Amino acid sequence: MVETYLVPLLKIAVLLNAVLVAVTYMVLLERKVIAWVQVRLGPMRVGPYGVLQPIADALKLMLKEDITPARADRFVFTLAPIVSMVPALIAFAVIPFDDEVTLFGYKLSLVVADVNVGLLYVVATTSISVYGIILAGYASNSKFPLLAGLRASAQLISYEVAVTMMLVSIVVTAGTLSMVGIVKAQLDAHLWFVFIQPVAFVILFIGGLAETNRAPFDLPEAEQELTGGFHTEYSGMRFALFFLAEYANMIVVSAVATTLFFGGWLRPFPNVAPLAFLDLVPGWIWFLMKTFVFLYIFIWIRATLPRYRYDQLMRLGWKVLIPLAIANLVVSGILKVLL
Amino acid sequence: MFDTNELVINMGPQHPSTHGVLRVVLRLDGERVIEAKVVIGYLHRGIEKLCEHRDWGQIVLITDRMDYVAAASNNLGYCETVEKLMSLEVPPRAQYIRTILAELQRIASHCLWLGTHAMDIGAMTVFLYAFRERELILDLFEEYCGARLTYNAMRIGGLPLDIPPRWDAKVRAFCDILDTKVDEYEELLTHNRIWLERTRGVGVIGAAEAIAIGLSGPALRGSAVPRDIRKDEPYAAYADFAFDVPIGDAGDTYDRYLVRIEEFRQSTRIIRQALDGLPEGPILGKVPRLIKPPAGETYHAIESPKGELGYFIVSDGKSNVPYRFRVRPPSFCNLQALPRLVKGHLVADVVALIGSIDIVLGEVDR
Amino acid sequence: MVPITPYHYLVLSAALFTIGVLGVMLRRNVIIIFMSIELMLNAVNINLAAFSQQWQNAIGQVFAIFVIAVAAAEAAVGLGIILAFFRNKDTLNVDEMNTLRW
Amino acid sequence: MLEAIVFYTLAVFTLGFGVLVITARNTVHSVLFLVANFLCVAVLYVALAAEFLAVIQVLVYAGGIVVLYLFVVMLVNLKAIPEARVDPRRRSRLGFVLAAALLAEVSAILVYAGSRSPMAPAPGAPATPAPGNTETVGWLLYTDYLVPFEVASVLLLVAMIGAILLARKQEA
Repeated sequence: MVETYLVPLLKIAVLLNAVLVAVTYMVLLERKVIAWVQVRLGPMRVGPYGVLQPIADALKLMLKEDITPARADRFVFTLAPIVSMVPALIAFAVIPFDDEVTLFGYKLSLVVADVNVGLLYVVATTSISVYGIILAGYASNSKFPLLAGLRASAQLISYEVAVTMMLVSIVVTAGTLSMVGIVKAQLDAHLWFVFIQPVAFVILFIGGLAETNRAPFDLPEAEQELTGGFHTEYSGMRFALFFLAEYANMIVVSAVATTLFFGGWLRPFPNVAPLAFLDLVPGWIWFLMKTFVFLYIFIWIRATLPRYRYDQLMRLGWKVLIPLAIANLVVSGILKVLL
Repeated sequence: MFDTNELVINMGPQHPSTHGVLRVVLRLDGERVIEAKVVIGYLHRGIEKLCEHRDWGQIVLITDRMDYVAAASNNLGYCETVEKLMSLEVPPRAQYIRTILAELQRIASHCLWLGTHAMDIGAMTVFLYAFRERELILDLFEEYCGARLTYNAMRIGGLPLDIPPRWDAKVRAFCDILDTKVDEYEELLTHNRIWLERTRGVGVIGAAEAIAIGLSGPALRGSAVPRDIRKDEPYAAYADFAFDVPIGDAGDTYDRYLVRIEEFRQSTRIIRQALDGLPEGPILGKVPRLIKPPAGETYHAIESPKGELGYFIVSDGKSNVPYRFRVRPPSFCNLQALPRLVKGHLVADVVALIGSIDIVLGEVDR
Repeated sequence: MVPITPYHYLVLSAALFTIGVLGVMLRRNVIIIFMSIELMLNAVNINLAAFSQQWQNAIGQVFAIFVIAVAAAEAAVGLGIILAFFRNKDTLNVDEMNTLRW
Repeated sequence: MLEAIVFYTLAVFTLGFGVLVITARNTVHSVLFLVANFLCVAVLYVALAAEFLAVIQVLVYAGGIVVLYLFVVMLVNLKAIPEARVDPRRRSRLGFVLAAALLAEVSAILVYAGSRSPMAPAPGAPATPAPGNTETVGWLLYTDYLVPFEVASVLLLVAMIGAILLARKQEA
C-alpha cells in the first residue's frame, strides 16, 4: 500500500510544490538577469536584493480584481488558463531528477513515473498546452487575442513537428523511449548525447523557444504588436496562471533538454575515472545546475534578440528546421545500422 | 464571394507601439495589411491658433510642446524664423551654442527613436541602453537651462543663458561616451540576423515617390535623396562645420535605421567642432524691447531630428502677436507615407514602420 | 464486483458508438457531425484495444493506429471541404447543403 | 477493485463528454468536450496496457486533429446559429429510433456472444503482456503491416495536398 500509493503521492506533492516555488522564482530570476544585462539593479525593495519579490507579486495578482470581459465566453475564458497550466505541470511526472537514492533506508527513485513511453508523454502534454492559448484567444471575444491565438496554434503545431522528428532521432540513438532509459543510455555510450546529436540539440532548443513562446519567438504575446496577445483581456489570478504556465513550460523544456542531451543527473564525463571526485555532488544537484544553465540562456536570449516576424517564424520552422530534423533522423538511422 | 478572412482591427489610440495616441485602422487579410487608415487628432491642442494669441516672446515656450522630445530644435526653428522676419543679427557665440543644443537634441531624439524602434521589433535591451544615453543629454540640458524636457532654451535674437562653467568639457565627455555606445547599439542590431530580416525590404519607398509624398529628414535620406537643410540651406552655424549627410540606397526600414545611426556620429562630430571653435562674445543680439516684426510673411525651415521643420509666420506689423502662424511639422508629413508603406506587409511590420518614420504625436497633432 | 473484462469495454464502446450515430443523425451543424464521426472511430478503437488486451497481441493496437491515421486524413480533407463550402455558401447547416454544384 | 473503479469512472466520463459533444449549443464547447472525451479514452487505453496507443491518441487526436477542428470553428466564427433552418423533410425522431435500434442490436450480439463464450484470456496467450509494447507495435508495423503502413503514409500525403488545395483561396 505504502509502495504503490503513498510514495508516489508524496513524490507528486513534493514535486508540485517545488515546481510552483521554482516557477515563481523564475519570474524574479528573469527580472534580475534582464536587469543585469541592461545594467540595472532589478527588484531591490522587497526583502534583501528583492528575494521576496515573488511573494509580493503573487499577493498582488491574487488580490487584483478578476475581470471577465462582457460577452466573453465565460466557461472557456475560465478554462483557458487552467488548460495551459495543467499540461505544464503534469509533464514533470516523467522527468528523472536522479537515479535511485537511499532515503531513510528506503530505495527511492527520483521520478514520479518512469513510463516506457516517457518521451512521447512529454510531447503529448506539450501538444495539449496549445489549447490554453487558442481558447484564451477565442474566449476573450477580442480581436488582438484572436490573432494571437491563431498565431500561437500555427506556431506550436509547426514547431512540434520539428521537435518530434528530432526526438525520434534521439530515440534511435538511445534505443528507448523511457527518460530514465535515455539517461542510462548516455552512461553506456560514455558520452552525453549532445556530442552525438548536436544538430538535434540545436533543433530542440530552437523548437523549445518557439513552443514556450519565448523571445525571439514570443509572437503570440508580442506586446508591441498585439498588445499582450492572448492574455490581453486577462487579469488577476487567471493572468497569473498564464504567466506561471509559460515559466513552467520553460522549466520543462530545460529539464527535457538536460535529460536528453546533457546526461540528466550524470556528472560531466560520467565514465572518466579521474573525475570521480565530481560524484561528491549528488546527481540531482547536477541535474538542477544544468537545468538552471538552460533557463539562464532562455532569459539571456530574451534580453538580447529582437523578435521574428510571423511569416519568418513559419519559414524557419517549415523550411529549415523540419528538413534538418528529417535529414538528421535519416543520418542517425543509417549510422545506427552501420555502427 | 464571401471572404472569411478579412478582419478590421483598430490599432490605437491606446496601443503600446503607436508612440502616443496614433490610431491606425487596419484592414487585414489574415495578418496581411490590405489597407491602413491613419486617424490623428487625439493630441490636438490648437498650438498654431494659440500662438496667434501670444506675443512673440511667449511663443518660444509653446513651441516646446510640439515635438516634446526635441524641444530645442523647435525653439531654434521658431527663433530663426522671427529673426529672419525682423532681419536680426544673432551673435556668433549664440549661433554656436544653438548649434550645439540642436545637435544634442538630435542625439536625444534619435536615442528615443532607436530605443522605441528596437523595442517595437522586440529588442528590449537597446531601449534601456538608448535611454541611458538620453538621460545624460537631459542632464546636460538641465545644467544648461534647468529643464529636462521642455527647455524654452532660446530667445529671439540669441539665448537667455550662457553656458555654465565647465559645461563644454562635460559635453565633450558625453560625445566620447556616445561614440562608444553607438558602436554598442550597432553590435546589438546592425548585423543581427533577426534585425536584418525584420527591417530589410520592409516598407521600401523609392526616391521619386518619397519626394512626391513629401518625406523629409532621415526618412527621405534613407531613400537615397541627399537632402539635408543643414547642408543645403545652412542656418545657425552649420556652414562653419564639416559633416557628412548619410544616405541609404534601398529606402527600406534598415536604411532609415542606418542613416539615423550614422547621424549620431555626425552629430558628435559637429558638436566637437562647435566646442573647438566656440567664439567669445555676447549671447544676445540687438533686440528691441518690444518685439514687433514689420508687416510681411516668411517661411523658414530647419532640419529637426525628424525632418524639415518649417515655420510660416505672417506679421501684420501692428499688433504684438503673429497674424498667422503655421508649422510644417516633419512628423505629420512623414506620417502620410505610412498607409503607403504598410500596404501588403504584416501586422508586425506596421509597428516597425511606425517606428521607422519616427513620429511624435505632439507634433503631428499640434 | 465483477472483474473488468474486455466485455465491459465492448459495451462501453457500443454506447459511445451509438452516441456518435445519434450526433450524425440529429445535428445539422456539419462540424458537429464530423466530430460525431470521430466519436464513432474512437469507439471502434476502444474495441480494438480491448481485443488486443484479450488476445495478448498488438495487432489490435496496430489497427487502431491505422484508424487514427485515416481519421487524420479524413479530418484534413473534410475540414478543407467545409471551409471551401463555407466560403461559398456562408453556412454550415447540412440541411442547406442540398445541391451538388453551385 | 481499483480496476473497476477506474473503469466505471472513466466510462461515465467518456460517455458523459460524448453526450455533451453532440448536445452542446456552442460549437467551441463541443470541440472542448471532444478533447475531454479523447483524453478519457486515452486513459482507457492505459488501463488496457496500450500505453503507446494512449500517447498517440493524445498526441495525434487531441493535440493535432482537434486543434484543426478548433481552427476551422474559429475561422468560420459564425454570427448566426448554424442550425437555425431545418429541412422540413428531416425526421429527427426516426434518428433516435435508428440509433436505439443500433444500440439494441449491438447489445444483443454482445449478450448472445457473452452467454456462449465468456471472455477469458486466450488459452495460448502469455499471462503477462510482452514488455515494452511500443516495441511490439513498431515491430508489427514495420514487418507484417508494412504495406498498409506505407499506404497510410501515402493516404496522409494525398490528404495533406488535398486539404491545402481545398482550403487555399482562389486566386482572383
